[in-house]
Amino acid sequence: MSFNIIMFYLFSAIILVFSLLTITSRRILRAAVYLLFVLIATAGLYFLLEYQFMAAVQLTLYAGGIVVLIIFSILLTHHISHRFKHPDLTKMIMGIAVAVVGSALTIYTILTYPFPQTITVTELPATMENIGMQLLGVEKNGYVLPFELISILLLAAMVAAIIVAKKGNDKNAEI
Amino acid sequence: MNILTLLIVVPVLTIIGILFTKDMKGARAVSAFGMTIQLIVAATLVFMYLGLRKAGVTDEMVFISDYTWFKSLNIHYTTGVDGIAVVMIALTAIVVFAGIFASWEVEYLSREFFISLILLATGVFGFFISIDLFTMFLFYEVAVIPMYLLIGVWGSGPKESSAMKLTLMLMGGSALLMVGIFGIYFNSAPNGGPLTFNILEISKINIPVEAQRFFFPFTFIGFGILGALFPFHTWSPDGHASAPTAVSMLHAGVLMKLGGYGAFRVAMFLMPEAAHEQAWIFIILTSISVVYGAFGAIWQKDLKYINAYSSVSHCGLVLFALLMMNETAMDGGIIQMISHGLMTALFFALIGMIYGRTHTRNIYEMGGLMKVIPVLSVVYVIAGLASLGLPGLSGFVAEMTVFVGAFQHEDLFHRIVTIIAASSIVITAVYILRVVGILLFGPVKDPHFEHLRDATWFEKLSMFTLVIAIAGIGIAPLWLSDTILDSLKPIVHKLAETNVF
Amino acid sequence: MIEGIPIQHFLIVSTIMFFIGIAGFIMRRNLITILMAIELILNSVNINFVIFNRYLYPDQLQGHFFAIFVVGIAAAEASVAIALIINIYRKLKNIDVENVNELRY
Amino acid sequence: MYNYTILIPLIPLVIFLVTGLLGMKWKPIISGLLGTTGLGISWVLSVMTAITYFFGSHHEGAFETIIPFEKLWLTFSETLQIKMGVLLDPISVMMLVVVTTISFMVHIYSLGYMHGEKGFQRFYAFLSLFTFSMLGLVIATNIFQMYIFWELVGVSSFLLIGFYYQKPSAVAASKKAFIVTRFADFGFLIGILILSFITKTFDFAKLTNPDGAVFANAAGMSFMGISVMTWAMVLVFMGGAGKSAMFPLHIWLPDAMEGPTPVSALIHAATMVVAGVYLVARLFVVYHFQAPDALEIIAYVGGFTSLFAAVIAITQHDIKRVLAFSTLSQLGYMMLSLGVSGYGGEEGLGYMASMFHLFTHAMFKALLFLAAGSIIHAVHSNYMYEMGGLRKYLPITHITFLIACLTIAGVPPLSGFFSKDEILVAAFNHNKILFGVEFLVAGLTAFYMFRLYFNIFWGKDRHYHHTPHESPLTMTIPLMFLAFASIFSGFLPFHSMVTSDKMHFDTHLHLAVAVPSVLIGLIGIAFAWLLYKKESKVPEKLAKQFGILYTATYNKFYIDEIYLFVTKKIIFNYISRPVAWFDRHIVDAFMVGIGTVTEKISYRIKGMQSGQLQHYAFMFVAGVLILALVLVYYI
Repeated sequence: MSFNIIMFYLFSAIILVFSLLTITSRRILRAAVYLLFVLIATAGLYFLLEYQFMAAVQLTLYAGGIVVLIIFSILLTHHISHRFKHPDLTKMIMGIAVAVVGSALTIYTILTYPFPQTITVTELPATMENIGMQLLGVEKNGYVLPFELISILLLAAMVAAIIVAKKGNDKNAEI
Repeated sequence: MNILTLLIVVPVLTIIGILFTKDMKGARAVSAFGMTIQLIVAATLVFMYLGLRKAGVTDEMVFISDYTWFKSLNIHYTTGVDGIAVVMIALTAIVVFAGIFASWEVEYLSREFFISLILLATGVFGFFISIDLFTMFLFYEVAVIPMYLLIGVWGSGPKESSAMKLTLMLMGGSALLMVGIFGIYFNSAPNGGPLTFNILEISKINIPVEAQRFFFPFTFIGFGILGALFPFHTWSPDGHASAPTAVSMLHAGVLMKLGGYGAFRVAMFLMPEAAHEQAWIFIILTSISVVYGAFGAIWQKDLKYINAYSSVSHCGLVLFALLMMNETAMDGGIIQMISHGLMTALFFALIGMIYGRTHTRNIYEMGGLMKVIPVLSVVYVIAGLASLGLPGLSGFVAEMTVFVGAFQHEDLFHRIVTIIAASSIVITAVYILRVVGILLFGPVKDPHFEHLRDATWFEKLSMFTLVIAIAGIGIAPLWLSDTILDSLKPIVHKLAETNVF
Repeated sequence: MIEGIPIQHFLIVSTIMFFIGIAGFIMRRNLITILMAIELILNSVNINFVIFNRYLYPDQLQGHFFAIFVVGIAAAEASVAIALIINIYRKLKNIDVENVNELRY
Repeated sequence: MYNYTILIPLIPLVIFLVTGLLGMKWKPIISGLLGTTGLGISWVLSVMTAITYFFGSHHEGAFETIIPFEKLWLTFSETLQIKMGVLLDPISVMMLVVVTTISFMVHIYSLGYMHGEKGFQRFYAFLSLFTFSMLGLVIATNIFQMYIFWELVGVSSFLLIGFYYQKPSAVAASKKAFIVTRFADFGFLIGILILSFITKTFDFAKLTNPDGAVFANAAGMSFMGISVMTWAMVLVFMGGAGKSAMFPLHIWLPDAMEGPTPVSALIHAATMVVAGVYLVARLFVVYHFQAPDALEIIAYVGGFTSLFAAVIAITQHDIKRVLAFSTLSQLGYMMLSLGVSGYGGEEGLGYMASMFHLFTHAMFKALLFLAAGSIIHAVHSNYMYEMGGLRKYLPITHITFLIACLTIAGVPPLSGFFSKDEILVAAFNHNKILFGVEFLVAGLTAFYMFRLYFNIFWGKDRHYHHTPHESPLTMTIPLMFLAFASIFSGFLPFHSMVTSDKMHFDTHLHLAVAVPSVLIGLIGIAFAWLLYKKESKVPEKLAKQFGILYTATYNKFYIDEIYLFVTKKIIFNYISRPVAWFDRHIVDAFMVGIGTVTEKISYRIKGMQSGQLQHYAFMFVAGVLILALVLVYYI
């Protein structure tokens, strides 16, 4: 059993356990931290798959950016010591039922689907050069257009977030 | 410009003219002027048509014009008329003309009223001149939609709910109809080639029988709802009871005829095999309509309800006759449409006038009106006599043609239902005379009625136009019947050659 | 590609993660927890993108790029969502999803 | 040469239109005079026609059927067409004379009788309308034309009965008359339809051809075990029975007396009510050759009606009602006579007798009614117990009334004797039971007529509001003319004019029948004389003796009540009301229900749009899963 395999199962276990903890924890700050673990473990998986760039993005953006954002918002809206009530029974049943049925169905499908055993194409390593050429390329396999779109989306999201989150202006306040 | 297109242009111009008026007086003057022109155009059309036929033109449709207005789906604005459409147009022009004068004193939002009324009439004219199914359907909707406003805004009693009921039921009919029309369209080229909405072209090919079986009921019931086919007639009593005078006139007089006209022009003409196969179901339904409507009318207290049920009975006879599918009976059915159109319009006009004076439509609250408003009463009696089929008035000609025609059918079933339907002439007499007896004869019940004003000039104009038309058909029915028979030949021929029974 | 680990195992992990996210979304009341559930879902989808790329189409980097885009979109989504949550908090003084039901009927 | 005959109906039509449209603007009397003059012209033309037809250009053999005028009115199909035309044959020419004569007399009479009434113009307009319709009916060339005018006489009768439209009883009577006859006409119509289905023609010329070629189709056709021709002809007779008020469709006629008396004389005694008889006579060939069973039915219906009506007539007090029942009885005679008739020569005696009686009856019954009108005019009452001793005040009326009574009682040599005698002979030859009935009715007739006569003109002098005085000349001249006609019309040679095969045949007095029938008439008169000449208690005692029977008879055997029960209770309450209810609460409720259910459902399911984000999410994911199951695994 190689190290890689052990690592994979370790990361998988972390992902699954902390995912569960994320949605079951009654203390929200802890939930956020569990989420962080999940995301880091995912990044670990990416490392195992030799997608270092992807893993780095995962770590910086997700684990670094988003989780921090979430923690900020938690701090803005909650007391640290706040504990949630138990969720509704009906909702719990609904959620668990959907999750169980859905995962059963999907896993059954995955297990019965005949994935190809051997892939005979030449591998394209996810080096920074390749990524850079393709992400900003305009020829075949070039992704500059989605890249630009995403940038516009991010801009729009930023503007929207500011507008939504800032306090109503004076005129509205009077009303 | 094609004379048929003129029939649409004149009302549209009238509507535009009304937009420039300021008050009731202007609006009604413009409407009256426009509809007089329309009447003249319609009369010209009748004479031109008769002239063409006399000159030996044997085309199925004349005055054909054709503009493509939606090329990719092959939708055309195609106009053309045969004798049946011509007489229906003449009927419409007369009823609309009378309707304008019957609503001479609508004060509330009168401009809008006249605009809606004439818009409705435009739809009806458009329907009759179209031979493209899509355009026909379009005009049908143009005719039905203003009805909602006319009843909902200018009606009386529970007007909103009546308007809603009427419009929803008719829209339900439209929905069925649309299925039917598209069914025809998509089967209009069974051997390949472009699909078409043109009735004449479709009539030349045979729609596959399976498609006919499926789409015939949709189309027939779709039109049947408008033609007050039992059990889809219940919009009629409520709708008529709430509608203002002119709207009742137009609706019962003309709009319900779209149902009968469409039922045979579209449903039966284009899908003859299915018509033969399924006729018996509808014959049973229509004979129920005929008798049931008449019995229903006996018990009513409200003048408009009586008339609405009577319309159910008479319109049932129209569909009944058409379903008999022989020349004479169909001829009778069409004469019945015209006759019923005229006399029911007259009835509703009179009811409106009487209501305007007595402020009640309950027959038990009135009585002895013959003494106080003799002109209205005499015309009411004439309308009643026409309705119960007195010779010399139009109802007789229509009913007799229907019964004689239907009874010539080889099948015993058809003859027996004819007898059942014919029994309505007795029941009709009962309810008409009951109303006449209670309403017009006897002593004057309410002292307030002693000083009612008799008919004014515009009311007289409205009534006498209709009375003259009714008596004209009743006394000299030959030209009308011949015109219709002439145009029925190709239809009956097509129906006969596909009769597999 | 990890020798000895078949694609199915990855997929099963991501599936379970996905449905845990779904369950969290449906069960939890707090909007921020819901947001975190969404992050879980997105993350599991990301794994799928990468896995398919790596195992089935290693000659290209499509899955890789899409995973990157998803991360970008997730960031945008999170920022807008948090802005909304803060706004809701100002209005309602709490962030229970059950109270956000103005758009009903 | 008979082209002018078209004017006979057209003149009244024109007068109707002119008076109806413009009459209100004139002085009333102008309408009256116009109508009378017009009818006078029509009368002269009719008499001219009759004289030329029967006596001009004398010919051997059968009278021809002449159609001087015919115009297409409406086309049903190639073979079925309605034509409007004039058909002259012996019965139609005879009827022309009858109708115009009576109508003319009534026109003159009404000038006096209706003088000063409100609606004088209307009255004359309706009279003209009626005359036009009746003439159109008489000269019809085809059965459909007959039906058309049949309906028109129905409606003019309706209008005239309801002339006093503010009187509820008159309105009710007119309604009843119209609806009952309408019901009968429904049968007539079906009969016509069956005939047209079999023969593909409406023309009398083809229908009444004795060779019966057009009925070839009918052979072997039957419905419910009865041959289709019998059905057709019975149904046609139903129409005739309605107009001629045969039992059980007779109920409208007594009530129809609510109309002005001249109208009763014209329509409900002399002309319209014989239309049924005329119809049967017109189609006699068809009846005789194609549907002898139907003819049998006619005979029995006629016989029963005559007896039934005569019995009721004995007990009535309203003089017009007595006359109405008498009319019923006499119409029964005519129907019976047709029913027992054969075809051709001596065999066709019943046919001839029926037409003969129709003619004489028209004269004397019109006379009776007009005289009754004169009496009512003088006394202002319809009831005979409010009359008595009037012979002093109304000499002309008295004499003419007496003549009419003697005529109807069959006293020789007045006209009634001849015609009734022929009928009795025909019945005697054919059916002894019916003969017995008729013989009895002859006695009853004499009795109730003289009961009437003695009650009115003899007996105690009543106290009148003002002294009765003889009517003006406009009223008495028609009386005298009709009395004259009643006396002498019996000598007309009907056996060589109006016969079943249009051929002359010889008749002679059958003393074996004539003598007893005269005797029973005289016995009836004698009884009446005994009972009613002087005021006496005997009639009341007799009435008491008969008890229930008398009450039942007085109430016309409760036929009216039965009808009322059927119409009011059954049709109104048990058919119409449920239908109206059904329509409101089932059919309409179903249609409204579709709307209501839609609304209810949407009200219920709008809860699903709860605003709860997590519910939506659940639905969404569950939906995706279900779709996945369905689409991927075809569950």
